[in-house]
Amino acid sequence: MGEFSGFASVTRLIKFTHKYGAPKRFYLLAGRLVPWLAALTVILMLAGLYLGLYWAPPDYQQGDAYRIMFVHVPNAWMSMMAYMALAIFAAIGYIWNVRLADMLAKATAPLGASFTLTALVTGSLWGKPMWGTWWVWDARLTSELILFFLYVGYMALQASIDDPRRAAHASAILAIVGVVNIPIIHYSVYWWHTLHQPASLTLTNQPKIYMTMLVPLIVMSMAFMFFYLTMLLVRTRSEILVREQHTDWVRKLIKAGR
Amino acid sequence: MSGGLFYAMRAVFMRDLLVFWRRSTEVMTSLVFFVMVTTLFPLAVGPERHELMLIAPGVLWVAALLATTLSLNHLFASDYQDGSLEQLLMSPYPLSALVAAKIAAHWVLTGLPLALLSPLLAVQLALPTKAMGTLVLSLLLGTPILSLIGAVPAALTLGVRGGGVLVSLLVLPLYTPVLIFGAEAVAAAAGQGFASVAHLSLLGAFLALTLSFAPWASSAALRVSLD
Amino acid sequence: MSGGLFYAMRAVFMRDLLVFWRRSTEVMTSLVFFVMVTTLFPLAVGPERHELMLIAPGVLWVAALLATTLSLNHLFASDYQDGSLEQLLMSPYPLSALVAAKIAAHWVLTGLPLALLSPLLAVQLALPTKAMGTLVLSLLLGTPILSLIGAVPAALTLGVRGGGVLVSLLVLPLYTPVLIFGAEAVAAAAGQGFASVAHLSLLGAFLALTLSFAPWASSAALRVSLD
Amino acid sequence: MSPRGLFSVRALSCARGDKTLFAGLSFQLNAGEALHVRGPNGLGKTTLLRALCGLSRPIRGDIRWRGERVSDLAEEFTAEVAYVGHLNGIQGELTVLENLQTAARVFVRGKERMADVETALARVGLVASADRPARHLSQGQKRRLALARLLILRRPLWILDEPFTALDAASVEGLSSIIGEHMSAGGLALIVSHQAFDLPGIRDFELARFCKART
Amino acid sequence: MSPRGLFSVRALSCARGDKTLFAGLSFQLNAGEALHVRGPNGLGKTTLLRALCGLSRPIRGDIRWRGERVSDLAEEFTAEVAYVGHLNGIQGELTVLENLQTAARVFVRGKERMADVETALARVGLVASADRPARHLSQGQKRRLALARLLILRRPLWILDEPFTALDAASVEGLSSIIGEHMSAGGLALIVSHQAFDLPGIRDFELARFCKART
Ligand code: HEM
Ligand SMILES: Nc1ncnc2c1ncn2[C@@H]1O[C@H](COP(=O)(O)OP(=O)(O)OP(=O)(O)O)[C@@H](O)[C@H]1O
Ligand SMILES: Nc1ncnc2c1ncn2[C@@H]1O[C@H](COP(=O)(O)OP(=O)(O)OP(=O)(O)O)[C@@H](O)[C@H]1O
Ligand SMILES: [Mg+2]
Ligand SMILES: [Mg+2]
Repeated sequence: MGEFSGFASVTRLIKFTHKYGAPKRFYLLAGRLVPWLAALTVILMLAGLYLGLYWAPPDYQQGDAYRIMFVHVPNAWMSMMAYMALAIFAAIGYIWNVRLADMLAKATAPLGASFTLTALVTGSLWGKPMWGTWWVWDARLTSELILFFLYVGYMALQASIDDPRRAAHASAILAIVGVVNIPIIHYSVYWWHTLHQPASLTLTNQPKIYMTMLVPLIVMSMAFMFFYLTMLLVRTRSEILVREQHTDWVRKLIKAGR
Repeated sequence: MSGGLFYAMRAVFMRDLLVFWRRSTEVMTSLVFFVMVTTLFPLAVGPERHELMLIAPGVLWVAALLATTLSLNHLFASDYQDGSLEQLLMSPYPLSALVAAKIAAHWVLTGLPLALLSPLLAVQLALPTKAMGTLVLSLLLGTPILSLIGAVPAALTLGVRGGGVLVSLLVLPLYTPVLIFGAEAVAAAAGQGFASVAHLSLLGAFLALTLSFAPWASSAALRVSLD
Repeated sequence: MSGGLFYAMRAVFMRDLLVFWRRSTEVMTSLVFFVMVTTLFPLAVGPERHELMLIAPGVLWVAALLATTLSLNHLFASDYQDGSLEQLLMSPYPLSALVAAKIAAHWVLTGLPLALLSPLLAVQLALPTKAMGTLVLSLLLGTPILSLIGAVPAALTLGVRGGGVLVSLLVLPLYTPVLIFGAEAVAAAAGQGFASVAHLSLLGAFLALTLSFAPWASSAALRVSLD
Repeated sequence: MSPRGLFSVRALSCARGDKTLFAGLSFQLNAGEALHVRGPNGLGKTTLLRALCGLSRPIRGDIRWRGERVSDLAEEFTAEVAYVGHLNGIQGELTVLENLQTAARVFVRGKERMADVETALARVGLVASADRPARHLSQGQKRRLALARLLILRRPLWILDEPFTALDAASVEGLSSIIGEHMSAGGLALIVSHQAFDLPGIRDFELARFCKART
Repeated sequence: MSPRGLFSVRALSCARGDKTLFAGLSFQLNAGEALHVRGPNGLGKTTLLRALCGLSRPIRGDIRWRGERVSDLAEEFTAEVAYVGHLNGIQGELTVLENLQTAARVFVRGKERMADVETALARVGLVASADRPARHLSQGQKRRLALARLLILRRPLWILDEPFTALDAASVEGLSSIIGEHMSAGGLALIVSHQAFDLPGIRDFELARFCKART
């Protein structure tokens, strides 16, 4: 009962934000935000790179190889956060039939996928000097790979349905089911083979991170976070234009030549 | 009333059994596919018993998983094409219940026989006898999960051309835990590790979970695909 | 006249490419399936590099084979359902030629990309780098055979409900030789055996053979299943 | 139970893809009434019917059954509707008889009415082929089988999309009289058909009135 | 080239499953003539048409085109026939235009006639939807697309199975006049239809005369 009224109030909230988060409104608002976010991203990125590549000293055992961490780790983190965002957007879009949320979800998917891919690539680039091989079936690596497949599946489904609403709802269901499974997948992979001999190599035995590594890492993470936000808004805006192309406010916009 | 529901579920269940049975090949083929994959491996990998034994649990489970994945297309597809699915949506009973019945029928015709046949193939792959029990048990617990989870992508890809392959793309990541737990359980029982009980109980828990959400999710998916 | 034939063949070829392309996922998915099967194995067999290396050639080839088998359903099935196959039979040109064009399109969209992607997965399976060349070559020779041979059962099982699985059932025995030659070639190159040239040339010969009879056989099969 | 059903639609609008097909569509249907929905190809008739029986979600508008919102009634409503679309919804593997029996079991609530199956078969003239697999039926026979379901379901509201397709002259007659009986028993019917058929007391309903842009 | 085609069928009998549908069926068709094949559902009309255009093999009987056995002519004959069956033979993924272009390339021998595609589209009133994927078409629009093929193929012998299904009144008119022109250009046509349509100079052909047992 209590939770039901909770649901009801959530519904009320969503409907409210929905009314004010109407595509047109969002489009204009986002249009104003994008430049600032973009600027912030660039600044953080440059700062992070400076700190990471010059300010931070070489590692006593890895030399400079470790610096790829400043790209790898933030991307790895973002890959997971992006999926949560994707699932939340999708759920809102499906349950409360909010079109804006659908678009946000659709816009998130490729971003998350690229974060994941970057984490995979940089990771294996790092793996070569560290472990002498591109790939090992370590738990973390494996779960990241599967996460990538989930993203690909989501996008494939989106792409293969052309009625936008149906595409949104179908892929939303997939994303939600995926969320139910992600923790299970995650832990299954972590328990995997741990009952007997430990997986050949793990990431856990690293030198504890020093300040000189931590600071650039945090800055870079912020940078990628803002990169995500920027791209999210940009992609959503274009998606809005595509979906609303027949509405007259978009027509006006196009006539205005912007 | 709920008696009526049960009655309808049974009707759907029986109907699917009958239909699949008439598609005489249907039942057998998914099985035969299982058999073939497991037989292809010795051919491809080479006959060294030791190697085989190492990979036996894995091969058996992957084969089971692929066989189920393939058969998923037949869960809803033909009903969708001939329009009987759109009729099912018009039934006076909660769709998820009827879908559950369909899934049950699917499992009885694919997962179950597969689990029962597995020991024969295990012998081919030189799996130690002591692991047989665990193999069958793990498949009995695991294959229903495969059918349940698989129902969701199967429903989502209806009417989507090229759905056949798309299903496998969507479903295989979700299958990972089942694969890992299952194969691990068998491997453990085969004496490459500790007790397999842990893995089996994990499978059981997972089955309970999927039982609770899969029918609901796939009926929602059906409504979307038929919109 | 024969110019007209070539023209028609090109038209069929382009049309299929276009259709499959429009089913945007179609191309990718068969690939991703390949990727995932190769991923499933380490999950099931366990991460030990040594074990993996031993089974790598077998796994890669079995995966390629299964990916092709899956995609076979799409070779004729949808054309059959919507009646455009019926129309193709009414074209003024020899059916086998047009079918050959369809098969070519199928290969370009499934086998080819699969062969080109394979090295990436080989890395995952710890296949020695020196074997990469042979792997790609063997797949380039082998996958067209798979598409060609596969076309026959794909045509035969049209209209047979539950054909999807039946196809794989019929086709896998025919695939065995390809599988063995291919896997052996790679294994040999990986240094566990003799020179891989022998196997590759066998594959080549086999390809020539199938090229000569498969289109004819599958067009005959089409006529039968449309009667 | 003779349905005292009252079916009312107000300000309904539907879209396919990104195009709005019709908007502000309204009508009322009382017990024993029927509408013949008309309009050229591609106007949105099928879309309308699917929206009315809850198979697809309209953009806006409210559809009421016995005064209550259909969306609130959910299964309560579907239990009152019988829909025959472009597709026949026949299981080719099952025999004609089995097809109808399954329908009776799955779709008829409470104690089933197997008796109806026999009568329905007789009514659509498929008794002779009762035990043949449905996929061996001819186009028109398939259609008849699909229509036989109407007699079994005993639903007050019939929604029929091109029911006369592939039917021979005699069957067209037969079907119209079946619908007629349904109406005089207080049933409601919405029929889309390009083909002419005579059914006393059916109202024409031009969909075109509610579409601005034509495809 | 105006076809002086003479199409003659003698002592034809066909079966489905194990049941003989009709036997000893014979007729002749000369340039500019058309037959309206009639008969109740399940009599064997579709079977007959499929046999005539070589899609299924009859039990016995000989079918001659310009005096030569069809079986001997093989592709020579199929190059003269245009068949539109219960199925539309449309590629849902391709746009309406692409569907027709492919048809032109694959089915029209020698130098193609892309010009026809435009006119055909206009003729069946699908110009507006030329660039939409065919699977988005409504039932009737799909049927029209299937029929547009007739205008592109330019084959002397038309074999049409229920061509009027799902067509609205206007399109039915249109199609009948198209067939009329085909005939006056010396073309032949075999039409199965339960639906009435007026086409001057078409002969009725009661299939029932050649069937002993009725289904
Ligand atoms: C393809 C190879 C790799 C993949 C897919 C991968 C994946 C990941 C993922 C998913 C995370 C986030 C973990 C979490 O926050 O829960 C992560 C973090 C991290 N990875 Fe990798 N990794 C790879 C290779 C490497 C290598 C070779 C190293 C260096 C030895 C490395 C060092 C780290 C570090 C230091 C972190 C942050 C520590 C933490 O978050 O706990 N990774 N990686
Ligand atoms: N999936 C789809 N996506 C986009 N548009 C569609 C889709 N399905 C149908 N349409 C369009 O919606 C319109 C209405 O289709 P609908 O099937 O309702 O027409 P209809 O009135 O039933 O026509 P007919 O009399 O031929 O059956 C058509 O113009 C069609 O092109
Ligand atoms: N595959 C089959 N096996 C056995 N019998 C069949 C098969 N297909 C059709 N029949 C039977 O053959 C008879 C003729 O079928 P056909 O489709 O030619 O009838 P039709 O005259 O076209 O009927 P309609 O007017 O309904 O299209 C029917 O009685 C049908 O039941
Ligand atoms: Mg319609
Ligand atoms: Mg017919």
